[in-house]
Amino acid sequence: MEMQPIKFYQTATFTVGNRLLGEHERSVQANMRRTNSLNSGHRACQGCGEALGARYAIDAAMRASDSQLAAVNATGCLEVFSTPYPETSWQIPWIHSLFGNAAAVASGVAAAMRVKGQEDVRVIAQGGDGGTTDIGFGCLSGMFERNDDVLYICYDNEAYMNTGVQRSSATPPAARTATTAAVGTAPGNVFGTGKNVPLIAMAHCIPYVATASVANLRDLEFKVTKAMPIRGSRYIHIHVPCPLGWGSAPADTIKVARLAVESGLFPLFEAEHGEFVNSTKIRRKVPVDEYLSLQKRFAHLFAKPVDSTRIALIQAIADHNVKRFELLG
Amino acid sequence: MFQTRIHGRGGQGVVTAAEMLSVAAFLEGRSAQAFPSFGSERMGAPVIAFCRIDDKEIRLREPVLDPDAVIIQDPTLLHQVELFKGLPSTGYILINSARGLDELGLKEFVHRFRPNRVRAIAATELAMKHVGRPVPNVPLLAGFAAITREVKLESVVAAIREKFPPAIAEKNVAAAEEAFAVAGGKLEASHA
Amino acid sequence: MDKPFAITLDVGSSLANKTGSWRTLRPVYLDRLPPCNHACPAGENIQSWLYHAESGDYAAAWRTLTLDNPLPAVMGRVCYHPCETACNRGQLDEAVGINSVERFLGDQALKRGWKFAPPPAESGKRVLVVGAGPSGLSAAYHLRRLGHRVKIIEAGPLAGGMMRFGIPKYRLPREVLDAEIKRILDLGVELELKRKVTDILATMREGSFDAAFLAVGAHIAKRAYIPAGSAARMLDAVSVLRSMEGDEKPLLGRRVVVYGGGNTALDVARTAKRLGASESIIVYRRTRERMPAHDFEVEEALQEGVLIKWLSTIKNMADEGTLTVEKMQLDEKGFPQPTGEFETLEADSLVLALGQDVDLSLLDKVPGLIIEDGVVKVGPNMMTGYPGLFAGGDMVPSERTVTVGIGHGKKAARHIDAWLSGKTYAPPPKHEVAEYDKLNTWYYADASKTVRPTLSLARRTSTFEEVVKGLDETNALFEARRCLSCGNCFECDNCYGVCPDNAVIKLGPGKRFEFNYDFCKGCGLCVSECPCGAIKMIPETI
Amino acid sequence: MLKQTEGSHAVAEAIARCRPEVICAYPITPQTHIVEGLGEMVKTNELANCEFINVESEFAAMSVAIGASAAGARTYTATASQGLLFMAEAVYNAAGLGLPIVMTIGNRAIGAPINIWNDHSDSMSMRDAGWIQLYAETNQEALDLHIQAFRLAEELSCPVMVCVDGFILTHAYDRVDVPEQEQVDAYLPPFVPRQALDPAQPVSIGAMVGPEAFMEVRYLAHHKQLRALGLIPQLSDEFKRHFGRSSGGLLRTYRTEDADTIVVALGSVNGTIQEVVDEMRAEGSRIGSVSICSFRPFPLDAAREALGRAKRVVVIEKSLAVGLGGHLSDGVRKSLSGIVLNGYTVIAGLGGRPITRNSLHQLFRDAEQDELEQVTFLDLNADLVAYELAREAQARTTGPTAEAILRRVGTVASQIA
Repeated sequence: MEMQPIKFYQTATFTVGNRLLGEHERSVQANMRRTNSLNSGHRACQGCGEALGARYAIDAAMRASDSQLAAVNATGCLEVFSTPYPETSWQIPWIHSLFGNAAAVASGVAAAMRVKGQEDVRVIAQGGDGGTTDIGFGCLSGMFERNDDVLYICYDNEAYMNTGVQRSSATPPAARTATTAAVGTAPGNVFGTGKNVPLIAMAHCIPYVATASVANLRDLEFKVTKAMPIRGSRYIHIHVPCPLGWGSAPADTIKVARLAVESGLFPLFEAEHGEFVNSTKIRRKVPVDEYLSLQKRFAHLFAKPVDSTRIALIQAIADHNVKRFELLG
Repeated sequence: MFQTRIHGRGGQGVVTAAEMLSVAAFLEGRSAQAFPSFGSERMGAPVIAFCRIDDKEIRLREPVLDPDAVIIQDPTLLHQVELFKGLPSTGYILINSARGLDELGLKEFVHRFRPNRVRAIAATELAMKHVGRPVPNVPLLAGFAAITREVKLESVVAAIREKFPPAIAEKNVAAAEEAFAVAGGKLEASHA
Repeated sequence: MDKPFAITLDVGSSLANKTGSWRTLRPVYLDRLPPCNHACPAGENIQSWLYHAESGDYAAAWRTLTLDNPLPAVMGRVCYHPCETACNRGQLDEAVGINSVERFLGDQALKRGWKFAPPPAESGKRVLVVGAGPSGLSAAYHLRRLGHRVKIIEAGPLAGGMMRFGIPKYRLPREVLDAEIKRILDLGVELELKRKVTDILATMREGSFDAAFLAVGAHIAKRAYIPAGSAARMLDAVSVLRSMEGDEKPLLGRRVVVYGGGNTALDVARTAKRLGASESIIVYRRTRERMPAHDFEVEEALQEGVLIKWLSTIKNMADEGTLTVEKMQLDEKGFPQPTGEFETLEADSLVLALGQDVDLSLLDKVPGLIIEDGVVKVGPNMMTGYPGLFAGGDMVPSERTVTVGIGHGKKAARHIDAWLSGKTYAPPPKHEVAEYDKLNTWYYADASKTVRPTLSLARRTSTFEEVVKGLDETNALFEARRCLSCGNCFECDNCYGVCPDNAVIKLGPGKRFEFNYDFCKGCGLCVSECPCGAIKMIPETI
Repeated sequence: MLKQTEGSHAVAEAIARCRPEVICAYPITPQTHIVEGLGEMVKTNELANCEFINVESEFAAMSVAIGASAAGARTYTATASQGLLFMAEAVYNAAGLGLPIVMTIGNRAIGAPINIWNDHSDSMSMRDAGWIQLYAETNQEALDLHIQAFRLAEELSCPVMVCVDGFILTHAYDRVDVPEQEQVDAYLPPFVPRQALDPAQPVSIGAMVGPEAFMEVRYLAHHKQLRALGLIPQLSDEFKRHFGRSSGGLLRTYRTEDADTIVVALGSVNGTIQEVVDEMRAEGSRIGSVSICSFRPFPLDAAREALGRAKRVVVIEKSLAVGLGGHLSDGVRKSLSGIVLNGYTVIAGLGGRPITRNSLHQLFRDAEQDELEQVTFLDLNADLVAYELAREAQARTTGPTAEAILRRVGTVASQIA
């Protein structure tokens, strides 16, 4: 399956829809009859990236599976804001069990579907970065190792937002959270060795691994659509800004996500059976400052005197990504 | 109720012996209960297994404390574990050894038991000869049948055939039959 | 399904939770004025005709275009397109080639023989138009479409005014001009040629016209006193260019000097080249930066071998054709001051291109008019001091271009129409302009401007063939699609897609969108991500 | 069909006859033989149409079970000891979601010190998780209870734990009657889930519930167990009609009519107790015993009925409620509220310490003389404890007591009694 770039529609090449395109070429989100899997009335904050990412992904999955879908949700913002008794925002069969077991519960659902001869029903597990890269990691790895027939989607907002912005293993260097140094010579998260879960997923040699961003809908939908029919374990890691936790303007959610991609800090790539296959190229490369300076969690880097040393370190990370994932040209 | 205690080391088929004994008894329509004293079997560690045989349902769940028979699959245990604890003077003793009881230094000790109820059998050698592995449990079981008459040889043979795949089973049957004879078992008697 | 209490819920039930109450700001859709439309002297709704062109519906695009301007094929050639100067895309890569798409549409119309729709009803009113130049033709066209009987009286032998007698063939082929004029006349506009109106009020009485629009062109060349020998050959630009339309081509000789810095000067110099002059020199008293002529024309002229002497004035011309030229220098205010340095220049002829005046004699008997600097004062409704007498184009204070003329014609027509029925025409209020910072240009692919092919130099200096060629269908479409649709929704579905609360309702093709304020939390994502700036946030009134 | 076989294998065969659709397996002694047996049967297709999943932890085992059950599959798993504690969060969750999962507990002690032998500390730690807990007295009952457990779980939409004493039952070769498939099919209808993840009928399962409804949700969970009090005996009777033997039920009395002294216990120790009761009856004692099968829900009324007329009640506990005494005693005492009699709690058999006839015999004699403490530790090595307490008193060494004691015992655990 190849990503078909839309040619010759300058006015709207990168927009959600395009009146000049045929129905089949348009994004799911442009469709008047899209599922709205996560429908209105949920209690997500204004400009919530996760609410947006979840609808993007699940709507695409619904189209790809012809609405034969069941979803498992880890504890976290997404679960809390979508299903407070007595209301739920989900339009699909959905279950929440625990914080750390979404992958395993999904394995169980998939097994049940298989044994009941309902293999046409596709199973998705979803969780935040905490539920995926930290507490749910054991179950995730187990699911990968068994290559269970599940698409796991991680909505990465880079900290524990539901509990009030604490550090997770996905929190980037220098970012301030409630559990990282607030003051001192180097406030914010440490420049650790990092934990790149997409790469760890690749190490399991599962059929498909991809990263995506709410800033690039067509890319995101393409990857979900590509992943859905594949049998076995699949993993998609979606970057979803959190205005609350990042201290960015609600209206800037997509802009911030876009700058993460365009700066090289959040590379968009695909891997099959453990092998890197391609990356989504950066359209207009920007320095990391443009991304960082929009977020209060990095404000300390720009306070007088500007912490150019650590900004340079972050730029180096971006540049490394650009090389490693061939993000240019 | 007839209670047997089997002493040996992990890997010598101690637990299997108790189980086969219970199966043999079961095949004769009796109630039998076999169980190990110990779960995490490791090669070489001292292991004890028990078997109770009775004509009515066995409810008792305690380990065998006052055995009617003691089977010792590994004579090196003699000075480590209290092998004969609770064994009355009417009890049976079966020891796996090519050497005589005297050589084992049990001359004095076994005087208090009835001579025809104490035996040393070269079970390991018999196992090597017929099965090719140093697993003394089957020959000892046959020896047990011979001296105690608690179970018939053919029941032991049937239990062997239930427990092992045919090829190995037949080798064990051969070992059992020779051990039975060595132990002075009277086939016709057991057939009677 | 027998669901356990509370822990299992029916889907979609959160619709009961009206999150709209969280809102302090609300998004609203709006149309902003695209800079191109804002800058167009003819008041064209450029963005909206490009919208049709984008989808390949050229007929609709042409119809929208001609609601404002009846001469797209002409305009597509001679307009100096201020729209492209204003185009936001210029700040992204290059301005959209509006002018070339307009020309493409004009040519399509001619090729396919598209006609204007006849007026829905006749008003029974008669309006006189004096002058068949761009302004007059435009007024006549609009008045006719509004249902009035229109008669144009033109002094010249052919309709077109300056478009014919001022602009050389190589910029505007005559068959294009003729065809577009004919299409206007086909609407039922009456045209009388070779008649000079001397007394406008008398002419109106005779023809019992209810109103008149005066659009006499500036055909009288300005003279400057240059001492010259009796044999010296000195001509004016207007007559040179006019004579190009007749059979008698002007005799300019091998060495031609043109005096002046306007577009007319360039037209003459380039015409001289085509007539075979080996030297064609423009003498201008200021610098290139200060030259009133459009730079692209200067560029084309230089390419064709026209020479320009900057900072120079002509002092006199001797019989044998020797010109004395004084070097000038600019003072701090930018005015040229004599230096006292002189040089001479050999010329077979000197053509003066120092600007033109309008012949206002037809107004002599009209009371209540104010005339200053050779032009008539008009009100914001284009009416002169004399009721029912309207004027536009070169006759009124304003820049003198074809586009401005066409704009005047349209504007006057609307006011005349209102005046005729005793009303006053109030133009619709102008929307705020869609500045570049209102756009989110990330969504537009990079696509640089399509350059129109130009004629080879050799042919340009030897023939009067059109220098700049048009676009073909594919690249015209490409060019149209470079439009950013500034300030006007083009239904890209971004707002519909990026709303985390599904609070945008898509109404279907052509119907745009509306907000569902029951659920809109007012985050403003739709505003940030709208590529064309067609949404804004306004405070919620609590 | 009668067989002489291992308890674990008997249970595995019973499970197989129940046609489970998803089985989650993670090894931990002494439960391991059960899932090994099932894995074998799935491999040989003796157990068809079943997904056997080797998970990476007990937490995952219960989580996979939750997913499978929520998707409408009949689901089984087994664990013990540390494994049960590791899956604790998911154990509560399964009950909260009302998923009819059946799980075998091969009862085993909990560390530290790590100990693989039998007691009830593991299942007791989950007694309030919202699961039904049934304790098996024999291997035959262990086998039978699993068949009843699926019926019970699926009729109530409530998970059921069948507790089987580790080694004592799981590893014991006994005679058991393994029912035929047709018999089980006749007793246990196919699983019709109360709720399921189904695209044709989408619902959201596992909503967040606040103070406005949480109490009610919890009350309903309690109410469900009260209903089980009626259903358990009913299913036991029905079982008897189908299989010709009685198993399960809330509790069973043994020679309690006219008994002054009644011993109460859970699980396999009841067999030994009954032996002792017979001995003492023969010696003229008026003693009887009660074997509690259903610990959750706890049969307050049945217990009161069985014990109410005795002079004294001795509760044998295979788990220690540290700082209090025993868990079983709590229920027994509550059932006797208002009745004046002597109640004794006896902690016995922790970590596999054999509970012998002799010790019980002596214990019950002391009880008859009312010479027991409120809480007694059976066969506690008093010297050892005294020594260790003294040692601690003079040398405040930190670190685990276990090592210190083992040094003093100085012998391998295989040594008996």
